[in-house]
Amino acid sequence: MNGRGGVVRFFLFLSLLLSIVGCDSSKSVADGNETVLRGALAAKVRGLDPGDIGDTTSSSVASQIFECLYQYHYLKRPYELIPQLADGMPEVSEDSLAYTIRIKKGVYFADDACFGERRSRELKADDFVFAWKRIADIKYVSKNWWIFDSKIVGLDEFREYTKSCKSAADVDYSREVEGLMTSDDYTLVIKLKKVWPQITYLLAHLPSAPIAKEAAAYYGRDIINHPVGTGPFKLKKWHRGSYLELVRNPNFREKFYPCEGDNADTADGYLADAGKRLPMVDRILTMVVQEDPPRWLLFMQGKIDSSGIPKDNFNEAIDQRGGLTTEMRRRNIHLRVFRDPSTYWLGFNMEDKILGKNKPLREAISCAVDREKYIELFTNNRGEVAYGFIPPLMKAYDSHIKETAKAGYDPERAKHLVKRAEEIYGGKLPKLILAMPGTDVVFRQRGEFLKRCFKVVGLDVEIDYMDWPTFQNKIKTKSAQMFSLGWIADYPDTENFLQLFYSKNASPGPNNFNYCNRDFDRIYEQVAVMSDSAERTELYRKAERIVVEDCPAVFLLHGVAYVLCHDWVYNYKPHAFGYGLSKYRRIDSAKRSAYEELLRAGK
Amino acid sequence: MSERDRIIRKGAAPKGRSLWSDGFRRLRRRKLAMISFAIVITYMVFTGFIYVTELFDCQFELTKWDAKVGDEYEPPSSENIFGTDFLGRSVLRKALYGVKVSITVAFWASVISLVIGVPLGAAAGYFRGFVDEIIVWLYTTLSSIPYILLILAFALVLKGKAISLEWAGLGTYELAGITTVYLAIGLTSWVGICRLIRGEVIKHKEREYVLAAKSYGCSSRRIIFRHLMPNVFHLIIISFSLRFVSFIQAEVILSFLGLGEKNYPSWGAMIDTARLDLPKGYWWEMTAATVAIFLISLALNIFGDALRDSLDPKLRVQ
Amino acid sequence: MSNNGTLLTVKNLSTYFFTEEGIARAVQDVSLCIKKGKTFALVGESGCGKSVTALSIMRLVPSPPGEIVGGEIVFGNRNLLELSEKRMRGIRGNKIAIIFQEPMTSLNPVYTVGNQIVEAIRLHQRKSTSAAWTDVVEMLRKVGIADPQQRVSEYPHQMSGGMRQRVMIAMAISCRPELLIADEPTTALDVTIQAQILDLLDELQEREGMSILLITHDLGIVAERADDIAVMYASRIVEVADAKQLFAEPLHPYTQGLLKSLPRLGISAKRLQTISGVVPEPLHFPTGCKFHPRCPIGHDDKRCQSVEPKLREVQLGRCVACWYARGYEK
Amino acid sequence: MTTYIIRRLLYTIPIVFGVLLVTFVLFSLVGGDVTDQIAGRAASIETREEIRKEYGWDKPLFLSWDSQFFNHLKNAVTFNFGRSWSDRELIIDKIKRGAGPSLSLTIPMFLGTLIISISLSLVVAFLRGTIIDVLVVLLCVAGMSIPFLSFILFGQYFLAFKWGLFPVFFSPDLSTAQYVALPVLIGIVTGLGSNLRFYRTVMLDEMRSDYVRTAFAKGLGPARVLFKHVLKNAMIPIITQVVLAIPFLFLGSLLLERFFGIPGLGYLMIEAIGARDFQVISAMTYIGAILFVIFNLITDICYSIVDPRITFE
Repeated sequence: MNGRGGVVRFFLFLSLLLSIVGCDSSKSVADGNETVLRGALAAKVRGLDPGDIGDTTSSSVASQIFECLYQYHYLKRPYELIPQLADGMPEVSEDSLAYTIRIKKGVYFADDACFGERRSRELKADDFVFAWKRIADIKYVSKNWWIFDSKIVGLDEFREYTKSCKSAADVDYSREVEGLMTSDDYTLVIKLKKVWPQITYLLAHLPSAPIAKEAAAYYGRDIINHPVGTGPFKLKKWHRGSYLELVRNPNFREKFYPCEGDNADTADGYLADAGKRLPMVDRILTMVVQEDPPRWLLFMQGKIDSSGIPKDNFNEAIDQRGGLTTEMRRRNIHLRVFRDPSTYWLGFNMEDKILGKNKPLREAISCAVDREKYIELFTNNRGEVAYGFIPPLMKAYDSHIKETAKAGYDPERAKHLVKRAEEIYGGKLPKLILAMPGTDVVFRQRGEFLKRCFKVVGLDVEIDYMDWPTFQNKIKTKSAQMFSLGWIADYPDTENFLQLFYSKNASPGPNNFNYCNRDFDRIYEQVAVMSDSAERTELYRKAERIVVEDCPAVFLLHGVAYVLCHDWVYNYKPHAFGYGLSKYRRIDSAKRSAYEELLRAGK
Repeated sequence: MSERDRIIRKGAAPKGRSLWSDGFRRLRRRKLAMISFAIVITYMVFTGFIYVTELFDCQFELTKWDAKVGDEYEPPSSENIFGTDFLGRSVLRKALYGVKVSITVAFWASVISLVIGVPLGAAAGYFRGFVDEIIVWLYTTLSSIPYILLILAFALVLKGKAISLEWAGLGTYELAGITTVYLAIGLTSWVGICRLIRGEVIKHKEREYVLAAKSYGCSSRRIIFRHLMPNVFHLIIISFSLRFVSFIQAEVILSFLGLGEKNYPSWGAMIDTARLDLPKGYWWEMTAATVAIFLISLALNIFGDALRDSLDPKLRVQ
Repeated sequence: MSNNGTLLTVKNLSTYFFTEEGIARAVQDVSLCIKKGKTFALVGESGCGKSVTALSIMRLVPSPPGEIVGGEIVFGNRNLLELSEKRMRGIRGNKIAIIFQEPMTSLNPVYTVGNQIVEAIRLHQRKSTSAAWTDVVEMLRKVGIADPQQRVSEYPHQMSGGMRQRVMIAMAISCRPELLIADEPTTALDVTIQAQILDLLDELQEREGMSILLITHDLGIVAERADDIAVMYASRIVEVADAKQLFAEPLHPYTQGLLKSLPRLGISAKRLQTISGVVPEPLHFPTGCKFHPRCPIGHDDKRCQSVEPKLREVQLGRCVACWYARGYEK
Repeated sequence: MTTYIIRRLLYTIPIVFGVLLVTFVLFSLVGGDVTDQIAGRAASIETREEIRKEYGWDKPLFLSWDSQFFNHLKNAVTFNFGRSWSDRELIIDKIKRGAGPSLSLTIPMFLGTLIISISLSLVVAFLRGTIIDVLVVLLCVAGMSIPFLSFILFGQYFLAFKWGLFPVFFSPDLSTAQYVALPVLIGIVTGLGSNLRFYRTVMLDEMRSDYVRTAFAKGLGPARVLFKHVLKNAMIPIITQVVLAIPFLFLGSLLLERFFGIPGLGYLMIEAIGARDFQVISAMTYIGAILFVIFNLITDICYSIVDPRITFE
């Protein structure tokens, strides 16, 4: 049969047609003169209700919308608390049990439908009381009850009371709590059950942000999608799992860029905008990009303003001496390096039959891990070897801990210790299991590396990879033998680390190691009620030495963060407790366009 | 039936040859199919080889996948054909070891789906009535659930569960990694084979030889296994050679999604790793895994097609 | 042979199938000559190449693997094998039409029969749709379908086999072809219907004055209907004659065998004779005369076993391909 | 016809029941308890009990009017899936939100694959046995043998990273057509192999039918035979393939959406898997199954339109 030409011609036509349909003219979004801050998040935002926020990603967004009583000074180091919604620092009673806090006048919530005709309303002391009672309300099942748990007079009783209520609607919020009173609309009086020096830090912690009753009533459960705060920005659009758009809150009070900072800040240009009214950008566009490679590419294309450096692109950005590569310089990209208040470790479950009673074994494991190599491989040297749990950023950091710690990397000692461990165990050691809180390649590579380290000294360790929920479950039920985890301080007080080793905090509490040491507990109980002093710092160090001696974990590293930002972003000073900082940023749109020009020319 | 078909069939099937010997005679003439078959066999033999070395704890250079053979991220060279990975291990050896995971998963998944699918399909087709309705309901229900969701659901749910085999004197067995994967695939993929067998059995049930067997009083089980099964067996074989590919690919995707083998190299895990390596220009791990999967899939596809063409003249595609 | 009164001449036609198993020589060196208004019968066992010959004339041999490798087909001074595909399409269904063996499957199940016939008419004749539909009804009536008005809008599956064959015939004659090829038109039908269909063909031939190439394996039905007969065996024509002569005096041993296997009225044979052995496959033809393994005369003959006899004219208008055929030595 | 449809609808009831049973057994019984993850750090036993109460996990599993299974049925039938425990958003809202992006990815992908593979398959079926046909078939098989992941990775790396022909990732300022272009292209390329091969087989089966010979014998040209006669007959297997693929369009593409950050249902699934958010997975499974059952019915109705031989008796 001939005549195939017709069919072939027909097909050619069809493919031509398809290719025409396939092309699409692109639209570009007109910007005008408004300035836009563009960022990317590595995880999705779960909800924007401060009372229930438990993850850093959601906090970083919600903190642009909500404010707390106190905040950290943007420029001063070491980190220092200053009033935000409060009018001055709290007045503390003689016995340190009563705090009187005055609240700024003239602070308004952002306009929202929940306020009805009035559109908005002034912030009152009651809004704090409401927010905290809500966290106590068991029907609300907040993740943040740990903040107030057995701390404020009457709040635990309030929680007891809510347990007796049938449903969430039955809870009567007008029920008084003795420790949370308002003497007038602008004064909040807090009474504590026991001395709690860290309270001011927690009053700067996002879950303590005030909530308007109206919003909670109007939106009910849906409040997670409708944040109503007093902050510099308000939510315009939130396409879950994809991007968020925040815009300037027109009701935001007059607030100005700080006029004083560290010595170097003037030279670094962080004080150029001193005294200017905040916020300095009109819009914040935040994308959710969970994969590293595309996020990096978006940054390189100038689509987002600042970015961390993915491990895999580190060499592209940073040269051998730790400075920016010429390519980065050509693109006018700036580098900011700062310490994280973090420590990462491989924890032991001290209640485990094999590990708990076998200190040489724990030490052997600790001695087996090549921290330097680990830091090099998985963080590109963005970390410092850890010997104890207090990160160098903290005031209580003990630079001599290295000398006291005996379980640093030493494979020869490890081999020796393994022998002793076998003697104690009474025979060949069984296979140990290390739980990894993730199943993806990042964790797998770490696991493979660790496995090899252990193999070198003659330890047989199996890596068990699991998703985060399973991992948490294992830890809470004390069924993990060894686990890879870390801690980032919530506030700049070492107490935050110490509580992780307090025996009464054992699982399901934060003491995942189920570590129990009388001496340590005594010190902890002592320091918990002390306010900052040289004596307290010394006790902190002593407590750390006790822990290090017992070796309940392989301390791996303290994080060091590298952040890159484009030259059109001003006032990008790194901050270890960096929430709600977008208001300080300034954007130079002209420079951004110049970068696009540069990219086009480079092609 | 056109004249041409008749000619071809006449030419190909001289009288007195069985379906099988005739099929294999035809198969042998296809060079491509035989090369493919050789590749499939090589993969199988290699899997067996890895198992044997592990059983007897022998060490061969080629199976030492976790040995450091060079620097980190060495590009391919004559020494290391596919370069090295982030710990300086040979990517080639990892890819070779991955054969074991893939073949094991595909093999057990096949066995499980056969063990479930064939008897159910045969019973449904042979007994009809209530039995049929229940079985059809079961597989219609399962096939209504999107396949990938079903596999994922099974894999998720099975992960970390322990199966008690105390009654068999084997103790409890924790489901981990690879076991989860083939159980999930096997438990979800018997539907296709069950449907196929049911249809064929219904068709054959009315044939004379079955009626004859019935007439001289064969038991149902005997009829099913001695008379019906041999007549639909070639369909099972064909279906499986083609399904094997999809099992291998399913394993890759599950591993990639973090539900598969993690303590040993597998192709899915290698691709997952390579996902991060690729933007850095480390293309070899990705390539090695892709080539390994491509080869076996291609071989199985071609071989399966050829097998179908040779054994099932009705389905012949010129 | 004179051109006078000749409609179609096939000369040395060879059609091979190139299969994986080897070359199947389905038609070799076939020549025949169909006269205007006459019926030419091509007879042979199934698989001997009759249908392929018919398809070759229509140039419908499935390609690949089939291919017409040589010869010419002259139709009205034109060699069909040299025509462009487009010109050939103008002839197919228009000047030469064909009816196939399987009426059950030869119609498209998803279109009404009317639709399918209209398609043929509108393709070759400049007619409006409504005129074509009138034609269709007319055609259906002609082929003896009752109630054609209704039937046009029916689907093939709603009709019986005989009806469908009638529809096929209606479709074939809808453009008044000069040659109608009927490829085993009755094989798939009941015996009673067979006769009806064959009678219909006769009747139509008379009325329309067309030639028919009747392809069949059944010598019985050819006897009263054909004017000329060619017998085919294993890809070659082994004997050509007019009908009377052939039945009276078959020259080729194969023809003789065929005739002996026919039941005849008035002759009381105890049992019918059969030809022993089987038809050879196109891929495994024997050497020499292809009939020699089954031939009662030549199966031991060296010449028959090694050299294939050509079709030779042994008497006026009679050609045979056999070394032993009478008159050859003359 | 109406009675047929009603009967078919009734027949779907046991199937839907079966699906619900399977999802319930899988996720509620075997899946395990997720209370701890909801409770957050340092949660007390009371908090966990409260959570169990809130989600109804304290009720009996079966055999009660207020059992978990019965509520599962009730909620599924009314499409009230409750809130996801990982972020307390209404599950139905999540699904509604994801459907748009998923469909904007899967529909062009599906149509593209369909049109290209069907028209190519006609051409190839017509050219069967020629070198072009053999090459196309080999290419198809080769294409089918390359893992999907490799296609995505290499596609993203070369076409987007290296050559900058497409955006690498979803971004809110891009028009849908822009961010969807590359994943659609990759989807089409990967789907082409198996589809083309399937349609080619279907077409070839039809091409060998006797009516095709009849059509040629009428003097019809190949295009007419292919598009009028063959295509309509091939519609039945095509319809089965096509209509039954439609429900899957709603589920999006797990891997493509993950790689290109398209906030569709596939992405939702991946997240739900990572977070063990079984309620989301169960809801998606259920909706997928419902769609599948509905489209199964539509398939049958389509058959009757295409094939006059099929009637609803």
